[in-house]
Amino acid sequence: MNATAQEILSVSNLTRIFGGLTAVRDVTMTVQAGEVVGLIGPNGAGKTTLFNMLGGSLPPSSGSIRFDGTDCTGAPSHVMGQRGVSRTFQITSLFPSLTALDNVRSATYRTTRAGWGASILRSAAYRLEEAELRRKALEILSFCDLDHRADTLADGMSYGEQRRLEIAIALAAEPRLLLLDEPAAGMNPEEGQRLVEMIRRIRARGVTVLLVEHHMRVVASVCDRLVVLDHGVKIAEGPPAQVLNDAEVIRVYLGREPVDA
Amino acid sequence: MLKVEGLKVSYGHREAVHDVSLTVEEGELVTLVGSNGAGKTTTLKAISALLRTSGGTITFDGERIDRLAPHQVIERGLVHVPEGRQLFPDMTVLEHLELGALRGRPGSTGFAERLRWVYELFPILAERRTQRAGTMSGGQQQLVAFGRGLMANPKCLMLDEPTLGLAPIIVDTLADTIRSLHKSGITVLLVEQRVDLALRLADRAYVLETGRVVMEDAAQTLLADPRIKTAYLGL
Amino acid sequence: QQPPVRIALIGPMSGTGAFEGQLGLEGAQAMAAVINAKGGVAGGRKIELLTYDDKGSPEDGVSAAKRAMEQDNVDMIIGGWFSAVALSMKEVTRDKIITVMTSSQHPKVTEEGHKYLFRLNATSAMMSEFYSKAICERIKPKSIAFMNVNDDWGRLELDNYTKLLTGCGIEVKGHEFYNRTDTDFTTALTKLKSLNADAIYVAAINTSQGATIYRQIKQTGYRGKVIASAGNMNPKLVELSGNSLEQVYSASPFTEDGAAPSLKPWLEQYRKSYKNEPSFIAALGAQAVQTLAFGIDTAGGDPRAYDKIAAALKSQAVPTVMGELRFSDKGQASQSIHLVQVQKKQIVSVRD
Amino acid sequence: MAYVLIATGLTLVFGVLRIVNFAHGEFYMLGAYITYFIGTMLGLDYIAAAAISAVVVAGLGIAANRLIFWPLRRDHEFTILLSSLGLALLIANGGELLFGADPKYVESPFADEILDIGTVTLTQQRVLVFAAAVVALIAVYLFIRYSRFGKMMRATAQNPDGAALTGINIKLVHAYTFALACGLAALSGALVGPTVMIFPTIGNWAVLKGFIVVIMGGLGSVTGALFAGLLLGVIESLGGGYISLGFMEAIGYAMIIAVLLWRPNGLFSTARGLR
Amino acid sequence: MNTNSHVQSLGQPLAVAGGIAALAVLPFLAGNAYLEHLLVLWMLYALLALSLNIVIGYLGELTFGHAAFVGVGAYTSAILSTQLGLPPLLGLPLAGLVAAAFGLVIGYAALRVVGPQFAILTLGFGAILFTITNHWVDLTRGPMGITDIPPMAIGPLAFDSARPTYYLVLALVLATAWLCHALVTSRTGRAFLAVRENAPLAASLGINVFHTKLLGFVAATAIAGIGGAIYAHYIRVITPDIMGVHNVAALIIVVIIGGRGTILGPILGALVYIGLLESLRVAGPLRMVIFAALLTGTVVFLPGGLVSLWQRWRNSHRSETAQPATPAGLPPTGFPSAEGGAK
Ligand SMILES: Nc1ncnc2c1ncn2[C@@H]1O[C@H](COP(=O)(O)OP(=O)(O)OP(=O)(O)O)[C@@H](O)[C@H]1O
Ligand SMILES: Nc1ncnc2c1ncn2[C@@H]1O[C@H](COP(=O)(O)OP(=O)(O)OP(=O)(O)O)[C@@H](O)[C@H]1O
Ligand SMILES: [Mg+2]
Ligand SMILES: [Mg+2]
Repeated sequence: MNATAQEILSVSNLTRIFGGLTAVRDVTMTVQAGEVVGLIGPNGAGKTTLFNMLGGSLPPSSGSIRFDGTDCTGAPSHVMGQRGVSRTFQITSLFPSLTALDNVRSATYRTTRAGWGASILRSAAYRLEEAELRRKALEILSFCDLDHRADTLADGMSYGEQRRLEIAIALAAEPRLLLLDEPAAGMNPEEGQRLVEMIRRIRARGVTVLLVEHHMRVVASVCDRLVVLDHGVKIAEGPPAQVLNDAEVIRVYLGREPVDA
Repeated sequence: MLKVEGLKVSYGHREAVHDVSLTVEEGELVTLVGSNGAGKTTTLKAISALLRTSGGTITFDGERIDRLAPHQVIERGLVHVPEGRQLFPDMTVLEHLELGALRGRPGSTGFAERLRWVYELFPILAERRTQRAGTMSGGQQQLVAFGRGLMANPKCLMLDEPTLGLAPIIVDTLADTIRSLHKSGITVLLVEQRVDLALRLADRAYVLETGRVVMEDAAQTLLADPRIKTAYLGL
Repeated sequence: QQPPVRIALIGPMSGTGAFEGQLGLEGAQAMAAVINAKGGVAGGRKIELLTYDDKGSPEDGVSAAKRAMEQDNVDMIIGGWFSAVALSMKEVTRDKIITVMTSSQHPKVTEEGHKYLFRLNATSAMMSEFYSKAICERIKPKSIAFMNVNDDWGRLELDNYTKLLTGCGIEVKGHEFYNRTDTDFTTALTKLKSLNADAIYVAAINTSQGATIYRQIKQTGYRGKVIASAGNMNPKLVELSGNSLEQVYSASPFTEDGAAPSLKPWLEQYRKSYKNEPSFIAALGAQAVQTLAFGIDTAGGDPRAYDKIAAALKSQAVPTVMGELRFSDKGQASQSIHLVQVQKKQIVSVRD
Repeated sequence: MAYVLIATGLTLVFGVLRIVNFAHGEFYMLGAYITYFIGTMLGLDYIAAAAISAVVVAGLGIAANRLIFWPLRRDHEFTILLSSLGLALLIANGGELLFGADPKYVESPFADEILDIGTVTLTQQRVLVFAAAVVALIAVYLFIRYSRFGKMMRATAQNPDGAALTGINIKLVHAYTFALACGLAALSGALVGPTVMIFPTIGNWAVLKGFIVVIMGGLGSVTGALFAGLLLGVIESLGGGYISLGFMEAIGYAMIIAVLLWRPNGLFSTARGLR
Repeated sequence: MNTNSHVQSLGQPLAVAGGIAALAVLPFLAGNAYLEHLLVLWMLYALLALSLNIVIGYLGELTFGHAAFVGVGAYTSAILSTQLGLPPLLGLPLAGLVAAAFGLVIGYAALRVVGPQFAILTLGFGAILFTITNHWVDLTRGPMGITDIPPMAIGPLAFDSARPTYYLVLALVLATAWLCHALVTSRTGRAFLAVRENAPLAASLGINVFHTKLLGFVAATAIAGIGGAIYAHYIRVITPDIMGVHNVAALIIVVIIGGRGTILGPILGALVYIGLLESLRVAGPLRMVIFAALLTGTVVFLPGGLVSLWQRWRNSHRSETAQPATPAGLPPTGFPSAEGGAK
């Protein structure tokens, strides 16, 4: 990549051990601002575990994480959120009994300011912010093709819709780095294409994306660079065309030639 | 073998499946495709009695099953591997497989045989047999759910997105398994978002849109249908 | 047919005090029946008792009293089984309606002396003065330990008796307080037993707690004397305690062999209507009805002539099932107290 | 020690059905009363009366489940909690009406028989309570851990939909769980009855004590209930020697606070669900 | 887009104004002091239930300790006025402050756990406060309770009877209702709901789950303390029983039967609770049995509380397409959008 590009995330020698099992072992990697990086690997390779550590919900056993120039190793989830790391979860995670619109509105905590006090007094700043917020929330919903579902409870949506709502929630926080854990799971190839478009537009908004995904078409068409994990160890890294043709990657992960990368 | 006629299902006030009719003949592999929210999962849940129908009939082996409880449906050999895995987070992999075999009585010779077969298919399950399911990775959990369904010795297997979250190499294994199940005479109703894969595996297919069946044909024919190509295969 | 005199009876009818509340209610109803059978009060008006549940809580007591006065328009009120209820209720009824408080022993109830407020039960001070003498002279333990309920009454008992009994040379070896909600007392009793006192004094109002304590005293293997607090011996307690109350003393204003003329008809009526044995608490209920009936009759027959009734009650002796009652200017009754003992599962009065 | 039996029932119902059952203490109360009535009215001996009472109350538990908890199973936990509060009020006040407010005493041949063990004096009844609790608990533990039905209970506990799809008759599991829990509650009522007096509101306090034990041991953990119950029993009886009885009740709570601050999920728990 | 919010934006303020006006004239319709007394109780319970609802409804955590904070407030003001002779008017805010201080300490410890564990922890702290109140006789007079508490007074205006007290509590209820409304229509309130719905997700969005819960808990306890103080000066006797399980249960019943997570719910719940219990007095010994049966029945047939009746009615009167499926039992928060209300 561009040598002058700013490094937004750097992970060094990150390790996580569960009992006797080392889920992530000594992983070192960096992500440049504005990049879309794919993280792939067989089931149980440690991708979600790595995400959990980046998102702050799981403290690393050893190693360090730097985000945007500050050391974030072991910082709790809400601190990472405040600093601008948003994520989706592999197992669908929403605010189930709120409507889609309220799901998105609840997610704007990081960027809104007018709190309880302002609301009690109904100050001008409050009214302005709320109106703007509603507009923005609707915009994000339509960005994720969910504007027709604004008043539906998250609980009552189909699987695929819920996955898109998750992305909408993560986007509403206006993150600098977005961690997507298998966003295309449960989408058909056509919907996968639309997701690719969406991720491109997300990048165009200036958001850096780290993507875990098993749909090779999605990965191949949207990622600038891939990192491959196997048994917690980084086994390959590089542009998709190269990585997806790597013999080792094919052996442990793809099983055959990639579909059409 | 499985016959659904005029199925209607509602969530509260809202009807999600309006009119679905489909048949799966004995030994057939039928797939149900449709975009997000079309009502595929809802249809399967209604068949396995997890949801109450509000209209229409479901028959299995010539018997009405739409007023039975889920466990009664399974007793008849109609087994559902659900969307979202539905595991028991604090129970071990082995315990899942044992419970899956409720229909076939764990301890019987059939049980040991099936267990060996499932372990052979997915060695990771054997390796992790005492791990609690809740601590497994997403894809590993998907395999547990699939294995649990196989343990029930089904006559007819309903699979709701079985490849969800699986690495490509495992998707292949799974597809092979489904193919061989089909060959061995087990009836399969498959819901799958990898439409290309599903259509390649299946004999026949139904296309579902907003709670209605809009197309029905041999899988090969649909695979070539331009409408399917643009709407589902993203080509 | 003249309209009845309507009297509200406010007491704990549910919850932990329900049994005691029920006994009081039974006593009052039996007495009302006796009076009504004889033609009622004020030349032919029947007594009608309306019951209100206060659940033992001040808030419910206040609500019940307000309802009785404002909504149901009763003529008079009987109430105040629990002190906290009595104390909040007396502010509601203050100077508005004749109110007879029954078993509450809290000194504050009659401290100020509201115009229309009367209280039947003897205060702790009155009881202990009598009972301590009996303990010193008749029961004569060398040393004593206390097992008292943790409330104002239990604490007052401890203070009073410690003073009075040390005064006559009895050594006080220690005490334990228990809560009104406790159900098991073994640990505390084991501790008391280890003090090796000659006698254990038990201050328990609640029948079931009392019975449990008496049984458990025996179950811990204690072989010394047991002394029951004054005013808290009743047939149910004896029944529940098995043999553990045998020979145990108590003091009570109520005995079945009393000489009051109204006692017998009431006892008969009570036994006829209820399966419980007549008890002190039931007698307090009867006394309350008698007091009000007497007040109405001597004041000229108008149950709303509160000033007259109050004056009459304060100036004359009121004949009741427990003998003649005299009220002080502040409305406090003085009861005559007797020593009683459990003999062969019967409560009998011990007279010299 | 009797808390242990109550706590086990609570933990089962919570673990399997996710119900915080406030009415559990009322089944304990019913157990004691039914033992009393069978003893006094039918003249059966104590042991037989206790056994019949456990069976009858188990049946009542099934009925309560069918009428209230089963229809509400998909509702929010607070709703279910409120329904159990309502049921508790109903049984306690209904009991007051039916049985009378006066306290009663359950006669047992073991109640007043004193055993001197070293420096401790115990009644046979207390030894019986202890022994019965330990035996019942071990049985329940083995049942849940290893029996087929026990596994079905755990599966239902952790994921009812998944259980249904595995072929488990979850309605039956619910019913049996209630029967077992209520039977245990009744048994402890029958056992504790002769050591105290019974009256219609005893369930109130029993359930609170039960909750302390359940939470301290770890929700849904049967072993946890056993150990926490023993611990609480020992500490209360030791503590009683040094601390005034008045503060005794607070000790249980202080313990649970200490335990939870140290191990937020209880002594024997790592996650949710019945184990 | 959502046609209904326009209807609400016109209808809602009108309905609220009408409701307030009705509440204001109620005492004049009551007719006697007893009914006025019941109105006071209604408002007191509504106030306490609204505060509890912040924890139960908006944070989604069950607390069994709420009655203890009511007690702390009641005792604070009672002790200040009887022993130090402080005017009750000063005691009111102090009661809120002291209760909030207790809430802060207890919440800080207890909010480390969630769900049933949290509920039992709060029960434990409540029981400990109860025990202390019961035994610290020098300060609280123990089980004897504090008697002769002077009535509330603002200058020459004494709240020594039901009617003025009613207006005082009504004002507090309305203020609290506004506080709650402002909460859920603010960033803070949305954080509350996010934490209730899915704490890990909320955290990943930058919300400090612990602080959010602590804020809600302390706010709730402060209001509870104020409510307790008013109670003390109105009933004029308090005993440790105010902290007991019965009051804990009563408040929970009020919130859930009314409809948790809504503003109208706790107010309606309090009305039904007080109204039902008082009108059932005619049933004599059957009173509590009937009450319990009605309570249980209502829960089984109306799991979402009384406000869900309204939601059901609205569902059946709305066009199918505009209406999202509302699963029975969980009333959505039910607030008009903030800007809809403000315009
Ligand atoms: N809490 C835990 N306790 C024990 N083992 C765990 C725990 N969490 C994860 N593991 C194990 O760590 C390994 C890595 O899991 P992880 O979820 O990170 O995999 P993944 O790469 O996301 O896989 P998938 O593609 O299937 O989602 C797996 O073998 C899993 O079983
Ligand atoms: N629990 C529920 N409550 C209310 N509505 C629901 C619920 N579950 C599903 N629906 C609605 O029913 C419709 C069909 O959903 P279903 O889950 O059957 O779709 P699907 O075809 O399986 O989609 P996907 O491919 O995304 O899984 C959707 O519109 C969805 O919003
Ligand atoms: Mg993963
Ligand atoms: Mg689906």
